Amino acid sequence: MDTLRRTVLKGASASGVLVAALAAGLLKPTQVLATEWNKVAFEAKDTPAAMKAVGAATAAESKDLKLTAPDIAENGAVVPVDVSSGIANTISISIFVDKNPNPLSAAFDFANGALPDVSMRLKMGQTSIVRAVAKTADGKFYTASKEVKVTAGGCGG
Amino acid sequence: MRQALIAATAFALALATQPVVAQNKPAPAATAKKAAKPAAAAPVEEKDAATVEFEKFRTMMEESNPAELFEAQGEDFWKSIRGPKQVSLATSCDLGLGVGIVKGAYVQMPRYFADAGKVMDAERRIVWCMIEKQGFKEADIMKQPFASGSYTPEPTSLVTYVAANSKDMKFAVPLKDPRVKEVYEIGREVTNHRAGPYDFSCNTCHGADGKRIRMQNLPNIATPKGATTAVMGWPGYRMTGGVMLTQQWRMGDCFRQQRFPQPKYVSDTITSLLTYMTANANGATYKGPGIKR
Amino acid sequence: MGSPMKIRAQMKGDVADIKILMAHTMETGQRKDPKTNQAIPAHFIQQFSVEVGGKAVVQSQTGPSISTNPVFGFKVKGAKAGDKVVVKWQDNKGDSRADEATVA
Amino acid sequence: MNATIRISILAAAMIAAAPAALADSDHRAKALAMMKQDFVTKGQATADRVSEDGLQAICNRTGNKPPEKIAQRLEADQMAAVKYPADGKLMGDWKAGEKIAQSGRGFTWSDEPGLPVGGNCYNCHQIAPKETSFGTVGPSLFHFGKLRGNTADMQKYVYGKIYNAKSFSLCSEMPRFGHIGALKEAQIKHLVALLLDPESPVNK
Repeated sequence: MDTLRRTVLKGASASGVLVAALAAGLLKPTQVLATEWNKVAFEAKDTPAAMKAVGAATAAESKDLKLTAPDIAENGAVVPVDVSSGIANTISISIFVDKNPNPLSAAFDFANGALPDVSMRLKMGQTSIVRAVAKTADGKFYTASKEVKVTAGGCGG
Repeated sequence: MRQALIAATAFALALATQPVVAQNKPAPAATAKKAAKPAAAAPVEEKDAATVEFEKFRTMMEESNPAELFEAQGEDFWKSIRGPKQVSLATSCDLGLGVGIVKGAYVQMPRYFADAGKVMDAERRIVWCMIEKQGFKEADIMKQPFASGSYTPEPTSLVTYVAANSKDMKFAVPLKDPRVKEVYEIGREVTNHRAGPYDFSCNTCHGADGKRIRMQNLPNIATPKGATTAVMGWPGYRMTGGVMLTQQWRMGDCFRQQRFPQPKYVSDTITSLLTYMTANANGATYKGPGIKR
Repeated sequence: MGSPMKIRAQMKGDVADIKILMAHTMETGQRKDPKTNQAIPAHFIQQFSVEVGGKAVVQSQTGPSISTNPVFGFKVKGAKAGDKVVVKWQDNKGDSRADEATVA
Repeated sequence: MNATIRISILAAAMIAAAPAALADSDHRAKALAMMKQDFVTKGQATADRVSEDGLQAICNRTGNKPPEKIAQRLEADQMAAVKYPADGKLMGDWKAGEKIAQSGRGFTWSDEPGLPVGGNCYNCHQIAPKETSFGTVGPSLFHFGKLRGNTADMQKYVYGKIYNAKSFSLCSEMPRFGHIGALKEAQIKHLVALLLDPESPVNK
């Protein structure tokens, strides 16, 4: 069985073991998921700091990384975002909202046939650039971004 | 009112992103000669651009509607043995088509229930069953009838489950039943009733075609088209606050904006309004629980 | 223990389309209770994993800016109808939940 | 509602004298009785708000089309109750007026009692061109002063209309903002300026 590569996220050293244990049904979900949450990256106050914390200090713009989001969000509390990478050997994708208090929203590692294609819904406090960062197996980072106009506060409720 | 304001901001933003359209707008000086009417016409076209974007967005949302979570919860409540009398609704509650039958029940309510001696809408019937069949205390249910934060009342989940089981079916409120017709006529009178400090009735906003408050379009509930718009998508998952809300809530919040006092939960007044509106939508296809801004 | 998830998995060609709805408040920690004016503590899913046919396919970390009642969609190549899909999440208060579905 | 209206006796007389308007009275009577039972006080929205006052009763019973003679009589009655400013000045500051026109606050059970009430104007009317989010329940007021001038008579008309629209058209959809004490004298003056001041964006 392939190892799920926890490239963007911390706790990489433990992952191979964990995935094996998980596949074998040895662990309860709490134990499986109790790897280290990347507190530094998620609590970073701006996108450069957050990107640095996931190891993506430099990332090249790429047309092959597609970020789909509405031009105007009807409600900032629920902004649908879809990211798919056409870059060969993409192993992880992370999403940042520049103007959110903590820009990093989510990071995903893909393995065992999972395509680098994810859809999700984000909260956006205000109009902002939404940014996707993809990492390839050889450790290169690529980015794509799009501005989403928000009509009402999502984080304030 | 807040909704209207938010929609307003949305529209302003929409304009900001549409330089071509905005620049083509007739200059105020030009509209002056033709009096005020043409000035009102331009923004209606521009609003459509924002509306189109919102509709695209709404379609994306409907693909995976969190309302399904509440539907699943409601199904669990419906089938489980619960309450002081230790009985399930599935084996005790008649929604009009026979005990336990859920399929198609929602689009045929409000209807008359002989055991209660009343015309009831779906949520009211569910609450009635919870009290009469399962032995829940009315006062407990009345304490917090609407979702707030992470709290979702049981009748809300139940009505979401029941409504989902009428998806793609046609509204068919049994108006031939004179008891239902009577409540329908009373409901029509409720929509006409002007009162309160602002002299508003339901019809002040919802009694004519093509009106809006700020950018919020107002369906005319007297017409089949308007009534269909009004009843479609309820119960609905509200993106603001991330809560599931029902028609009972919607009616109450309309009265709040009308500057009226608060209508009691599952009261005759709400049933009469839902009878009037849903029957006016008879024949239209119900699309299931919706998603609201 | 949290409320059940809704997981839908459907084959489209040779790719399984997986949609996951999670029931979670995803409280940001930045809101105040309007009544007490006290900050409402953050409460959000921090990690989740997706397995298909016994293989871990997605491992995720999330912050509180994921919308209330999160919805995620993934695509998995090489899956087949009948494969079991298992999703597990864990939040910042240590609460967790696991649910499963079958690829249709 | 505190504002008492001196027409309730007349209303009762009119209703008794208008049997044609009573076709739906059975359902209406049932609706009224039902609503009295079903509504409860919440916040400042007291249960008695669901009862009609005399003017509302007439409009409710005539489908908002009262017989002309009665309408004229009652409009005059409402008009007589309009309180014009003692200082004779009817135009305030249009900038303050714009803020009042934007606000939709006031009188709901979720509004805090005692806070200033908004004019709710943009909810229903187009006014200044910059505000593109306006309602269409009422007519457009864009270029109101430019088209009509701002003579003393026009100022008086606008003040009166905002104070009590029912003194011009008995069953107007517009609330009686001054009559019920929602908007204070100074606020109405500001709104008059928003519509009539040549410097107001409404008239540019």
